Amino acid sequence: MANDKSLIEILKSRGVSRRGFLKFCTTTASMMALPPSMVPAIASALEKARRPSVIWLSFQECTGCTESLTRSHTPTVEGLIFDAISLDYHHTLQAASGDAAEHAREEAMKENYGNYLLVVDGSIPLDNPGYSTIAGISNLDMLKETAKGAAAIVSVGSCAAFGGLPHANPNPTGAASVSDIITDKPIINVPGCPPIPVVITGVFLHYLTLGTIPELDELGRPKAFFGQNIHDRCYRRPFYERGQFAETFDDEGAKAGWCLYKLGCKGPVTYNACATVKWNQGTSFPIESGHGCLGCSEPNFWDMGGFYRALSEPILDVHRAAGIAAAVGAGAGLAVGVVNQMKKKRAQSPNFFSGCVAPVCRSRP
Amino acid sequence: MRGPGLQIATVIFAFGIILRFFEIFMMGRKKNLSAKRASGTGAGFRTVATRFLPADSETMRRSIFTIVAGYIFHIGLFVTLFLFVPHIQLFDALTGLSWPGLPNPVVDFFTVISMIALLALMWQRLTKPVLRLLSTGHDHLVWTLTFLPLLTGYLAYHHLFIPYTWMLAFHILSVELLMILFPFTKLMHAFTLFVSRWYTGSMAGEKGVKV
Amino acid sequence: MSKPSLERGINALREQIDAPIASFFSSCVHCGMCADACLFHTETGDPRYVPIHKLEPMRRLWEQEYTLVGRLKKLVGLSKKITAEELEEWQELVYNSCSLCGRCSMVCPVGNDIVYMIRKMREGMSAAGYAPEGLIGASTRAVEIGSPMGVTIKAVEAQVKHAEKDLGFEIPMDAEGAEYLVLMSSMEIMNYPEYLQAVAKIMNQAGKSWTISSEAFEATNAGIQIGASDIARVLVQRIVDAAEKLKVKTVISPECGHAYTAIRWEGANLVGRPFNFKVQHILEVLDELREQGLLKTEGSEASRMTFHDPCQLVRRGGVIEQPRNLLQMVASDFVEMKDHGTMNWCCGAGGGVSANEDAHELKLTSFNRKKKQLDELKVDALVTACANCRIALEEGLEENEMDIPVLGLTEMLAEHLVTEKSGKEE
Amino acid sequence: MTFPVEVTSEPFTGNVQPLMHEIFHALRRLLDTGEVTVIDLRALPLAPGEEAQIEKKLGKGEVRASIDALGPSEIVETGITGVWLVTHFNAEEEILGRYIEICRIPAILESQDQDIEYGLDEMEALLETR
Repeated sequence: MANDKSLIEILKSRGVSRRGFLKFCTTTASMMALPPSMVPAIASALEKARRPSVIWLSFQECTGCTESLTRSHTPTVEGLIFDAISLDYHHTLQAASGDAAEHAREEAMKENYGNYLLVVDGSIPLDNPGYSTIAGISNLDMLKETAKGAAAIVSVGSCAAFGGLPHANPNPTGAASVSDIITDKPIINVPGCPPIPVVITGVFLHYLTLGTIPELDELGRPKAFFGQNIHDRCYRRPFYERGQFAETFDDEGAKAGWCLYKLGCKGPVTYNACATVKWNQGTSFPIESGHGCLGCSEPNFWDMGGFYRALSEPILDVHRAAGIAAAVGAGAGLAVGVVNQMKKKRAQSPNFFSGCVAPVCRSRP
Repeated sequence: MRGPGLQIATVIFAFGIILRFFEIFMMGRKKNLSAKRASGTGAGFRTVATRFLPADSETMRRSIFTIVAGYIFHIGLFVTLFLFVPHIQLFDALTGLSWPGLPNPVVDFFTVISMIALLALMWQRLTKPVLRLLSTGHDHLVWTLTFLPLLTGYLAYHHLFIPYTWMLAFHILSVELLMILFPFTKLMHAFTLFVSRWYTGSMAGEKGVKV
Repeated sequence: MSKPSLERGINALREQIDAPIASFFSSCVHCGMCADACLFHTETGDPRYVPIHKLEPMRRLWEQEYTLVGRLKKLVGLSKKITAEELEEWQELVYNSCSLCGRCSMVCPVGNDIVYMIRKMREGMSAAGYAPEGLIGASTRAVEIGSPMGVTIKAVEAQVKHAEKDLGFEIPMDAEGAEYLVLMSSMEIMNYPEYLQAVAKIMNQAGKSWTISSEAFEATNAGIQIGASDIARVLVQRIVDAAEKLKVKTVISPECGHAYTAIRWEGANLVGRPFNFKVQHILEVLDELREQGLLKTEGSEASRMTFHDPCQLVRRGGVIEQPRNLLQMVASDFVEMKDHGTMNWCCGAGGGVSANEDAHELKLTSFNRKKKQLDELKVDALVTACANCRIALEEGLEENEMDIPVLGLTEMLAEHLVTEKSGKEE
Repeated sequence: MTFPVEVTSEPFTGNVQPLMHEIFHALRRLLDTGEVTVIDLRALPLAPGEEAQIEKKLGKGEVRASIDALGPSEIVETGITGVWLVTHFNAEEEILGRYIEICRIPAILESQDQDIEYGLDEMEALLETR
């Protein structure tokens, strides 16, 4: 728990030159979605930055987020970041296990009370605490306990941020997001299934270098990465505008790289950086690989009506309901019609039908 | 973000349309006992088609504003509603029918002229004495119900004022509102005008008059 | 028999509202185009005369009583009841400012037959007691005396005698088994005795058997105009009875617009069964005779002429080409008005307006439409085929100090008949 | 169902041309005021092949340098003097970032004061042992 060393000192001790540091700052700015002109500011901030203590809690999750993170750019830049932070508890990554591991968490909490960064991946079951426990402690209790002393919380992945897959209909565990439970701490949501690794590190870097929470949107996501939707930044957008759509995954349109809207792409309503930052060291992103966006960084993306149904298609089946409604309408119409006919017939009664024969008309009311 | 709104709206829409047709047709009409010059059936369909055009050039001249603005609005609305690809996709999902769409900038153009025409028609409604006399709250409600989906759709497409997702939600809501009120307002004319034209055309056709 | 009352009026409307009306009211979007087609609006500029507005009480009744939403609105007190005061106010709109010409029905973009509704609206108005005095009087005379203008069979007989003297041959009266039963309008009996002579001459030349009936000489039907189906039925029944008694093949409607509508189109529906005889307008008969070569004329009028289409004959009757075919025979300089045929403009006096003194001023104002049409053409004479139009046109022309004679087409043809002498020469 | 519109073989974003204009103006600024501009290629939506298109358009120039610090970096002056293409790789030679720099010489190439200070220390040590 050596919080005494600054990042620059760590780099120096690893034989990284100033030139290397500059390169690091440049790519860091890139990662934080900051303009290159911010590089000097980042450099000076990094020079002063201290190692923060980080506690990482994993609840109802698939470890995909951790996988995504650890597979990113290993072993250099992000690796350095992990060297720069003091990851005091992460039950997947840490060597310690059992009591020793829990002890490490308690220790870190005590030592850095009020200052540590809490990272959460996975959702929290509220139905029955027994659905997910760590060392006999329910996820809910552990989150509440650990959140108390945290300076800020980063919810990594859609499960922690919005409930994610465990939350999907019918939500058997009563899965909730971190922000559903913790309301008195700053929470940064980094959704995605998984999130883009450089976005995760970008958020850490922001906190590490600037010591502040980045600007967030109404869903608690950093605007720097989630400020624009996939559709607006998609290189296939011109095809959308021209009305050129792939109809199937193997037609000419698909081969020519036309817009995947009709194949269910959720790009227009998905806010994420995939289209610019891309995946696998900037190789490509799903749409570039020929598959529509699933919308994984949006709340309830699993329940949005189907990955292969166009965005404008209805989520729920309306055929049956509409059929029943039409039948009910016909029934009601028939009833109203019969009542109307009866009323008409009554109006026709001979009394009235004898009507206005002329002599009577002369005496006006 | 999207809930059961469309389902609810479709249910009310389907219920209402069928109900209204029953209401209308079950009023019945008396059999024509006079000696017909011709069958009215074909003449009815003829009028259904011919009433898409003004009766003659003089009528065109007399009602030029209403006719031109009315045409532009309806054509614009038709293009926007039926030839915008995301809309076609929705119809496809609902009915299984699909047809080619138009490029977005073209649809955009039609949306704009449709809105301009609607505004012009509203201006006429508020200033022309005949229309001031005729117009009721109902007319203004129906105008608003029609204008809102166009406006919100346009704003959503161009990412104006509020985030796209929100505007899209308003757009969907406005359409759902339109659908819910459609059968119970004079929006119903979109369906009943064919019935009306047929009745008028067939009654005239039996007398040997082309109307 | 009950007195007219609001309740009876509303009941009559309830009975009249049918599927077409429900569809029409559902379709109207208040576009106001019918205003531009109505001469009472175009010539006065009064917005109240926009045709669809004349039906507002009926529309409300339909909504309140025959639609689910209207019922709900009524239930929560959101709808306005129809009052006697309102109907009284509407009397002017429904009778004075509408000649049942049906031009509005031609232009309505959603295809509403507006005049079909006005005709039915009048059923409610008359049952409620809100019909013009003039029409009530005409209806009363028609039922009691046999003619709206009070013409009796004696006057007809006198005219027949006079005509026989002029013509030199007998006019068949109550001749059983004749092919044609010729009817007249009181207007013709009183103002245009030439009509009967003209018909007699033509029939004589064509060698057709015909007759007039002492029991049913009057073709006009005030019941149609005031909107009282029971009166209309009584009047039509007289004709039906006479036609059946005399076993005629065809009943000829005279040069009158609404009489044609009454017998040809409403008649069978009023008496509730199809006729076992044909009903034709005199122009239809003449055109048939022309086709068969039985109508022979000589010479033609050199003066510039135009034809005023009676609304009930063209738009509401389907007699469109016949007058043109016939005019071609006797008019060498025939010109059409800009709006003619099914799009003609009314003389302003149809649909009972001429019998309605309250509408007198309005009728004269609306004649401006016809005046403009005539001014454009600069004709020497105006031909028509409706005695009511003819009177109205003459009155309007006189009021506007326009010196254009108005001619009846049948008479004009009769004047050009090939005489027996010249016929033999051929 | 597709709408028959002329199809280009490659999808494009239309971002290449504006980028070229940006470079043009940045180059003028460099000459007039000495202001340096750095464009992060990662922050732009580019279609596959568009980056190569940009590279091809700019061409290859006279200078080519490589750095080995925290993985290799490649610095190439393009055919347009003053326009540099800088690519940073990690130790596994995966691209970390690509930048177009409009400057006289990319800052990363310059020797850094701190590194020079270390150099001095090492020189001293070298001289002492001698």
